Amino acid sequence: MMTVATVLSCLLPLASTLALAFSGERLGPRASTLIGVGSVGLAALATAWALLAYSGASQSVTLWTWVSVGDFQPTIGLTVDRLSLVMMGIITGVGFLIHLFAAWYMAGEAGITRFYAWMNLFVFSMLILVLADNLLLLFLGWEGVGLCSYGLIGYYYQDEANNWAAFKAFIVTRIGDVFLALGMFLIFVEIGSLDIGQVLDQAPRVWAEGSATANIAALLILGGALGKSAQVPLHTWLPDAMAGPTPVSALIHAATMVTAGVYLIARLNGLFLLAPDVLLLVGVIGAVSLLLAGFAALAQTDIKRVLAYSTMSQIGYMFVALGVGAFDAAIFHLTTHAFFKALLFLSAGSVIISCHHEQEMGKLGGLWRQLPVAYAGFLVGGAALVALPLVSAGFFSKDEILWQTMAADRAGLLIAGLLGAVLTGLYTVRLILGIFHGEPGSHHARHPEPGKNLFTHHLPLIVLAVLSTFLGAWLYPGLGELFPAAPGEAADTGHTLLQVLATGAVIAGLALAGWLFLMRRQWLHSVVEKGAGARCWTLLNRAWGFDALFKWGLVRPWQWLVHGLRCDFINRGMNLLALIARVGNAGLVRTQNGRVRTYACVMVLGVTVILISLVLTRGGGT
Amino acid sequence: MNGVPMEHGLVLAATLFSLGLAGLMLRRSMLFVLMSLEIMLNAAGLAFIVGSTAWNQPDGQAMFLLVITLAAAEASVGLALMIQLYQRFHSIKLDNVSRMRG
Amino acid sequence: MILLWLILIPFFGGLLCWQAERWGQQAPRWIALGTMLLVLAASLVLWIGGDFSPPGVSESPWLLEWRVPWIPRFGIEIHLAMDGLSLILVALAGLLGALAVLCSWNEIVERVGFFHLNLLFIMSGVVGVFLALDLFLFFLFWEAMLVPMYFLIALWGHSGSPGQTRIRAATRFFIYTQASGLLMLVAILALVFVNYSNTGVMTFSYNALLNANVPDGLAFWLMLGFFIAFAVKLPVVPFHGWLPDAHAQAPTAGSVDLAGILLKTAAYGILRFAIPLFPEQSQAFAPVAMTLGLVGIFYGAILACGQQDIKRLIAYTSISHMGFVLIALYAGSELAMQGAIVIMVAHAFSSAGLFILSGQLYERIKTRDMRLMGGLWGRIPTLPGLTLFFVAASLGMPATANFIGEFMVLFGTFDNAPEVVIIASAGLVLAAIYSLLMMQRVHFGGEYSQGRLAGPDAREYAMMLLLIGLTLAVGLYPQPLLDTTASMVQPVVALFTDSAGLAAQAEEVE
Amino acid sequence: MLTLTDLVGLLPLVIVAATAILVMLGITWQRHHSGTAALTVGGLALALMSLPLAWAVSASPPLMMLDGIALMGTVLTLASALAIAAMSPHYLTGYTGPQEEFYLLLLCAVTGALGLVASNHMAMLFISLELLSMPLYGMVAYRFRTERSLEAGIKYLVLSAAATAFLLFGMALLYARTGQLEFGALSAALTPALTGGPDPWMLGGAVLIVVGLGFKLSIMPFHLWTPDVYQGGIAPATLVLATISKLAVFLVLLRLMMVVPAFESEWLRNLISLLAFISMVGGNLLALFQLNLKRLLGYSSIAHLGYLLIAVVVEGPLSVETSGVYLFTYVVATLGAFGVIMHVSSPHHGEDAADLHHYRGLFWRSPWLAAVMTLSLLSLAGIPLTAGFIGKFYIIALGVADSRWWLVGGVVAGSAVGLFYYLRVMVTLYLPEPGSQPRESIEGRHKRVGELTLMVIAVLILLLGIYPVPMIDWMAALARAA
Amino acid sequence: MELAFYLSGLVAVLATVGVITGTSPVHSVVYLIVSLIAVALVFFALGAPFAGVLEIIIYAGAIMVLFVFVVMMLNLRADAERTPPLWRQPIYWLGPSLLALALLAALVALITAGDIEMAIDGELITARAIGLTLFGPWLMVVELSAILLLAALVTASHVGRRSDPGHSSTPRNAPNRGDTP
Repeated sequence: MMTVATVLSCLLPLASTLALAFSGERLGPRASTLIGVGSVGLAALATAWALLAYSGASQSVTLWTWVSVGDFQPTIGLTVDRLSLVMMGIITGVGFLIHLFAAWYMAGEAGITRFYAWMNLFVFSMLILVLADNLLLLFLGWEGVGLCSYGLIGYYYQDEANNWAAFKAFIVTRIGDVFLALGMFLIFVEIGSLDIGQVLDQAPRVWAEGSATANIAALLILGGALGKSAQVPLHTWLPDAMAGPTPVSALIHAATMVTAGVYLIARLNGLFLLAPDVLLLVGVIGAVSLLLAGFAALAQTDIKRVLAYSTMSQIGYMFVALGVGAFDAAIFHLTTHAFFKALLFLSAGSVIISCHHEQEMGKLGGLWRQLPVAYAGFLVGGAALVALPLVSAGFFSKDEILWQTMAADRAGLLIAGLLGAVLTGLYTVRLILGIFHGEPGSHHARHPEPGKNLFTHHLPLIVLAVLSTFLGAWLYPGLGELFPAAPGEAADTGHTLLQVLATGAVIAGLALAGWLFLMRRQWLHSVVEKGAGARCWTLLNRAWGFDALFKWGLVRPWQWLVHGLRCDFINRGMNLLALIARVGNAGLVRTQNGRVRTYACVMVLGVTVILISLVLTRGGGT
Repeated sequence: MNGVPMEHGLVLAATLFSLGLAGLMLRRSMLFVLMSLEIMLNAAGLAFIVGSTAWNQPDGQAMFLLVITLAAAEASVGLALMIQLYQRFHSIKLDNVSRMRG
Repeated sequence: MILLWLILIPFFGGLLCWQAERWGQQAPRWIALGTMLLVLAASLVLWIGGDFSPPGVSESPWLLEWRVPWIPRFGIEIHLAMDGLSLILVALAGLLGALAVLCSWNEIVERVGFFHLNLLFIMSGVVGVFLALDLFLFFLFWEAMLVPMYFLIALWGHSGSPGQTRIRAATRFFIYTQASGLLMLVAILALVFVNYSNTGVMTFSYNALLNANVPDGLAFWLMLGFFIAFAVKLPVVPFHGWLPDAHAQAPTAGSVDLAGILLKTAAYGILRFAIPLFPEQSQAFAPVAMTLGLVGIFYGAILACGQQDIKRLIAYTSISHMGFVLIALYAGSELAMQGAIVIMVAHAFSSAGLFILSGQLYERIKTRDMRLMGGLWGRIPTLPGLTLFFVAASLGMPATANFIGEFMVLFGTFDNAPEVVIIASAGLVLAAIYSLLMMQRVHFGGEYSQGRLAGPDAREYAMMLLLIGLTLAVGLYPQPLLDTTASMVQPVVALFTDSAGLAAQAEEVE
Repeated sequence: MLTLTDLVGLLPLVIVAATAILVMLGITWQRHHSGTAALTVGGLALALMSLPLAWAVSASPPLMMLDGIALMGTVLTLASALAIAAMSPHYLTGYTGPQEEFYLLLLCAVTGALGLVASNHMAMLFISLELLSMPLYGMVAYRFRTERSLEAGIKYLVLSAAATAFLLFGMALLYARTGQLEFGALSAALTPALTGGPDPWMLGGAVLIVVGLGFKLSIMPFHLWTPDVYQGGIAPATLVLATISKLAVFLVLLRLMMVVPAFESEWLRNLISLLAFISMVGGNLLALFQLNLKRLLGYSSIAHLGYLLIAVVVEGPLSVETSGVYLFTYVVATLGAFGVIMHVSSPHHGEDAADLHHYRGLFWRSPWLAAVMTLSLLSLAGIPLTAGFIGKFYIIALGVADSRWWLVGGVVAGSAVGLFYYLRVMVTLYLPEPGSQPRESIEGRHKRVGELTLMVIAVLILLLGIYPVPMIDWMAALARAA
Repeated sequence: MELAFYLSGLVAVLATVGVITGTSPVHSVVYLIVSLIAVALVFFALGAPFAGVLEIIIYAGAIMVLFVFVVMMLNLRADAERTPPLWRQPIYWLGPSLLALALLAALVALITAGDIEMAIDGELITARAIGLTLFGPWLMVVELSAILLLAALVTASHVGRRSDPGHSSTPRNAPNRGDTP
């Protein structure tokens, strides 16, 4: 039963994708929307069915053997366990809400069919990613979501910048994917299987804990996770990816795809436990990312970019959790984050559409009256984001992370987490104030056209808002038994202290924000305007200049290389032979000057040379 | 040893041959070129005679006869061509016929 | 006998096409299409009916075999034989031949009969190459297929370019292959004579020469002779100069055949001849070959990024893809070698798709210069989406055949040569870069000019759907393909690895 | 002394010579073009038919050797002459001067060639060679009112005479050294100290003979006359030059290398290897950008003779077989190529149609002519399924069997370069746009005979490429008889 | 004997030098005749009188008369050949001369280095012996040389034609470049 439901929930989006893709443009926008949203809705229902049918044990279904050559026998097979069910729930559930919202958001856009085709293909790929029972199939989903992300970021293809953003997203994540692929090669060669269950089974037998190979394998897989999950240093694509339609940002670049890295590491936890150093590195990278993105979010003016950096930052928290071995906590935060970040993005989308595609904070403002639903969404989502104690979903998950960090004795990570909480408060408040309070910055902001459709506009926001409160946290089933014991599972000392600390950090952040953005607004402006402050602002706005680093370190050299080689110098080298022939021809043709005397001379010359060489070599006699 | 060493005869022939060759290469008048060819053929004939007399054998002299035959034939054809050359260009310079090249 | 007919059908079909021009423009097209489909059908029937399980000790490794003496003076025979690999490639030739006919349906309007004569003669030659087991016969077909290809490029090359260029491209193609082919002939002859002096039997038979006992020093040179001939056709980087020109100037059908089948003859040659005839030398040569493969992957990719002409871009990507094939062939593992076969098939589909699409694009906007494109997504229905599919295939998106091929190669090679795989994997990123660059330049961005263009008609759409279907089918379930070729690949790998073992033993003894 | 048996053995030669006399008498009696041509063809055919008879008696006339090589040369010569004689009438129809002399000269040249291939004595060699060359002066300069024809005639005469002088001097040196003129006796038998091969003196003589013959074969560096004479001479004369003259001289060189002790020296072989190498590379290089088809074929003949010299360099029966096969294929291809040139040029009174642009789009005007030309060019280029490939195969096989890697490399490089111009010509035939105005053609029997001959040649090229066994077997048998 | 040989040889060489350096055709022809006669004397000295006689009759006589005849017929001037500027520049004659010298040197080196010690004692070879050779085993050669002469005759008569018999010399449709106007 459950497997049927699972397969069904995979096939529904795929079928709709195929239907949409091959319909050409015969389907009108209405039919496309219906198919696109409906199929994901049905998939969500199927997922629900699967959840209901779930018996507690993981189940596998092997559709067919993909390739079978010697030991190499990856299958097309799905495995359903609690983790994949949680992920499926997020993908189809949140996905459906976002699809629904998109029906409002995208109304009137050209190429709706294409939009839903991509979106549903994405849902399908993401489902495959979380359900795959072997790494190769996982890789299929992994690459598939990347491609869909590419297609959707570049959805507004007329604008060159969007295309380049999509391009960048694809290439940067592809770099990560190569590491993942190499990791797969290594695992296959060492363990002899790609089946995730077998790999986790065999790995401790093949590798000693902390052995070099295990470290390398974990490191390579981490590389893949970094790319997809936009962690330092492969994070630069995410802010640019906001070029896509907002539902895309909500679904792909906030709720699901970017958390695939977290899922991957959680899924392969056994492997990472064999490589403690790498696991620590995961945490460190998470901490660095969360701080770096937190700071960067402070200095963004585009609301979607703020949210993008906040996503990076939140995923940083998840990585920190992974890094201390608290896989459950990471997935918990992944879940709640999916809810509240989707809510935030959708609310932002509501604002953006209402204000005629205006997404510059400076040009918005004072909208809280006109856009109450969006405002509410932002408030609830923001609360969850800053982890407002007790009422928000974010509080529970983030608290879990910080607690595990503390329990694992990673003081550095803990401090980073707390500092991050302060930063979160800061930029969240700045965001909400910037959009909904103060003076409207433009004509569009003064006369918004708020979304009124109850079903497609309000409903998703409301549902997500509900899920972003503590209710959402309750919904999380807990995956503790699936993972090795987290460090904080047994002990409980200091948890309360930590909660106080965390709450303090949140409140400090909010207070600081209130003080800064409400009281000292003018001062802030003047600081940022010029001098060191301006430079700081620029640095943060450009997210610490990673883009420039990539540009001068990789892109430009590549372009020089391409430009330098454009003439195909090796081919030119081979053309040298042709040149020699040409020269030879020219030289020889010159002797062919039509004069009898010359001909005679050449002939005699030939004879003479031959005879003289005869005299010289044979001594003219014996 | 009495008599002329064979080498001397051959050297004489070679000298005449080279002179003919030099004429062939130097001169641009067809008449002179034809005469140079006669000299060369004659030199070859001389060499045959030298060989023939040295070995005391008639074959070389018979060869000489053939050479003379050829020389006559060649001279007649060559001169005929030269006449055509003259009729066309009113000159017997061989450089006239160097249109084909390359 | 059916093997002979596989060669003769396109041959006579070609002659018929030539004469059929009198009956109208359409007649040669239908005849050519029918002929190709006949070849395809015949090979499919053989495939379905064939037994591809590994043969027993005493059984013949061939599915079908046909031999008659030809030139007894040198022990030359007309010896045709088919095993799984040849079957696959013959079927591929039939398929792409049919596609080539279809894709030039509207493109070629002048001298239709003669065009199809050449097209079918190419097929005849290619099928001959895949079936010939006598080395002389193999060489004969190897060279014979050049002439019609030459005409195809030189006479129906793109009229957009000045006449001289396409002739130069065709000539260059011909000279490269012919010169290298002669090296192969020299190597073949040397092999035959060595065998003759050892056994006193003059023969060009593949089976006999497999056991020729060639002195080591000489064997290396002979192996090189074979390798260079195949390297030129594959193409391997220093010898690739003919490919971009030939592709860029050829008519669509020519490009399809060139990329789809002609390049495969080289890989086939390495697999069938170069490695089995000289396993030890090939083993010794493997690092060099792999390095060349790596160079090809990167060089092709880098140059592909620098092209303005869409067909040149695709041509350079072929170089890059064939780099993987080369690595795989010398990796010495069954997985990699099977992967190479899958890449060959996959590349046939994807590059054929891209070439056909760029041909269709050319029919619509009359240019192949990507600077004059841009924003076509909005101007042509469906076509860009199809392009995107093939672009995805070309960059090795999972679920496409290309992915399976490349990853099998990488998986298979990693054990023996991890460093090669690590470097080659970077090629995956480069593949993404050049593939998407093409997409960006052609279909995305601002519209270069205005006006809506016609979408694909039923014929074009059907071709694309067929290719997409095949790419996905092989990508998702390549097993039938792999099972067919397994019995051919395994002995080759065994030879290759055995010789490695022998060499290692010899070193130990020393 | 000549016996009756000897005369039977020499029947082909006798018949051809007799035909020549008949033709001469015919001319003095009454000029009649078609009649003369028919007589010539008939005589040549008769000579060809008399071959089995001649071969059967196993005669050995003095100064001659009727062995496999001679038979090979006789057949090839007569067959080429037959083809030329069959194709010439159509060409000569357009000539305004006396036409009949051409046949007379042709027959004389054939007589010379027949003598040459059978010669076993320096006197025979010399006189036959001159008998072959002398009519050629006249044939090349046949249309002497055309500047180029005259120029070609003069150049050929002057340079050929110089080469003859070299040849003679070489013979004289050998004669002076040994006192013999018979091939087999040309050794330093009288001086036992010199048993280790020929001494420099003899080598010098041998070199001069090779030079004299090399000139006729247009081996580099004695090749310079070739393109000019090929271009200027009337097409049938060029054809004689390219086929009969080349093959007869080559075969005699082959015999010299095989049977004359004075030539048995590694030094000489190395020298010829070197000449072969520079010929095959240089000839092809020279032809690279040539736009005149006859010149181009002239250059290409330099290269082909370079290839062929490998057969001279290598010893053994395979080399004779190779020579036979290669000569056969080369001659057939050359006949085809020049045949088309003759056919296209035929009704014209001035220059031959040799510029490449004359042939532009030939395929779309007269597909069969273009097909013959294509086949001939492919054959010359040595592409499989044509006769030329079999020849090239043999040459490479020979080089490989003897481990002459440098020469094999030269063949490969030369072929690669050669392709460039063959292909260029070939594709020109198919280009759509017509070049210069197509020439009007004179209909008639002559034309049909010419076309028929061309068809036979084309079929032969293909047939020999696809099923060369009869030719190979025959040549192998001849090689055993050599 | 020897003296005659060397003397006449010297004369022959000098006369030949005269031929190739002469400027007047007639003078050169005469020089050539002198040279040929000197060679004939050499023949006599070597003991080949038959050859010597033939040399004088056929070579110096018949062939050279032909030359003289043509020279006269064409009325070739002495200055026709003279092109003083060229003669003064050594590059025009130095190369060929050196080449000829080098060839001579090579030939001489080959000939003199031979260890064959043969002298010509001047014993007569009779015309009879030669005739026996020619009409014995060499019969075929003689026949062929007859045909050779025939070919030469036909060639010369064809090429030596002065005007076109009967036909117009320039066909209408031919490009004029190649033909006699």
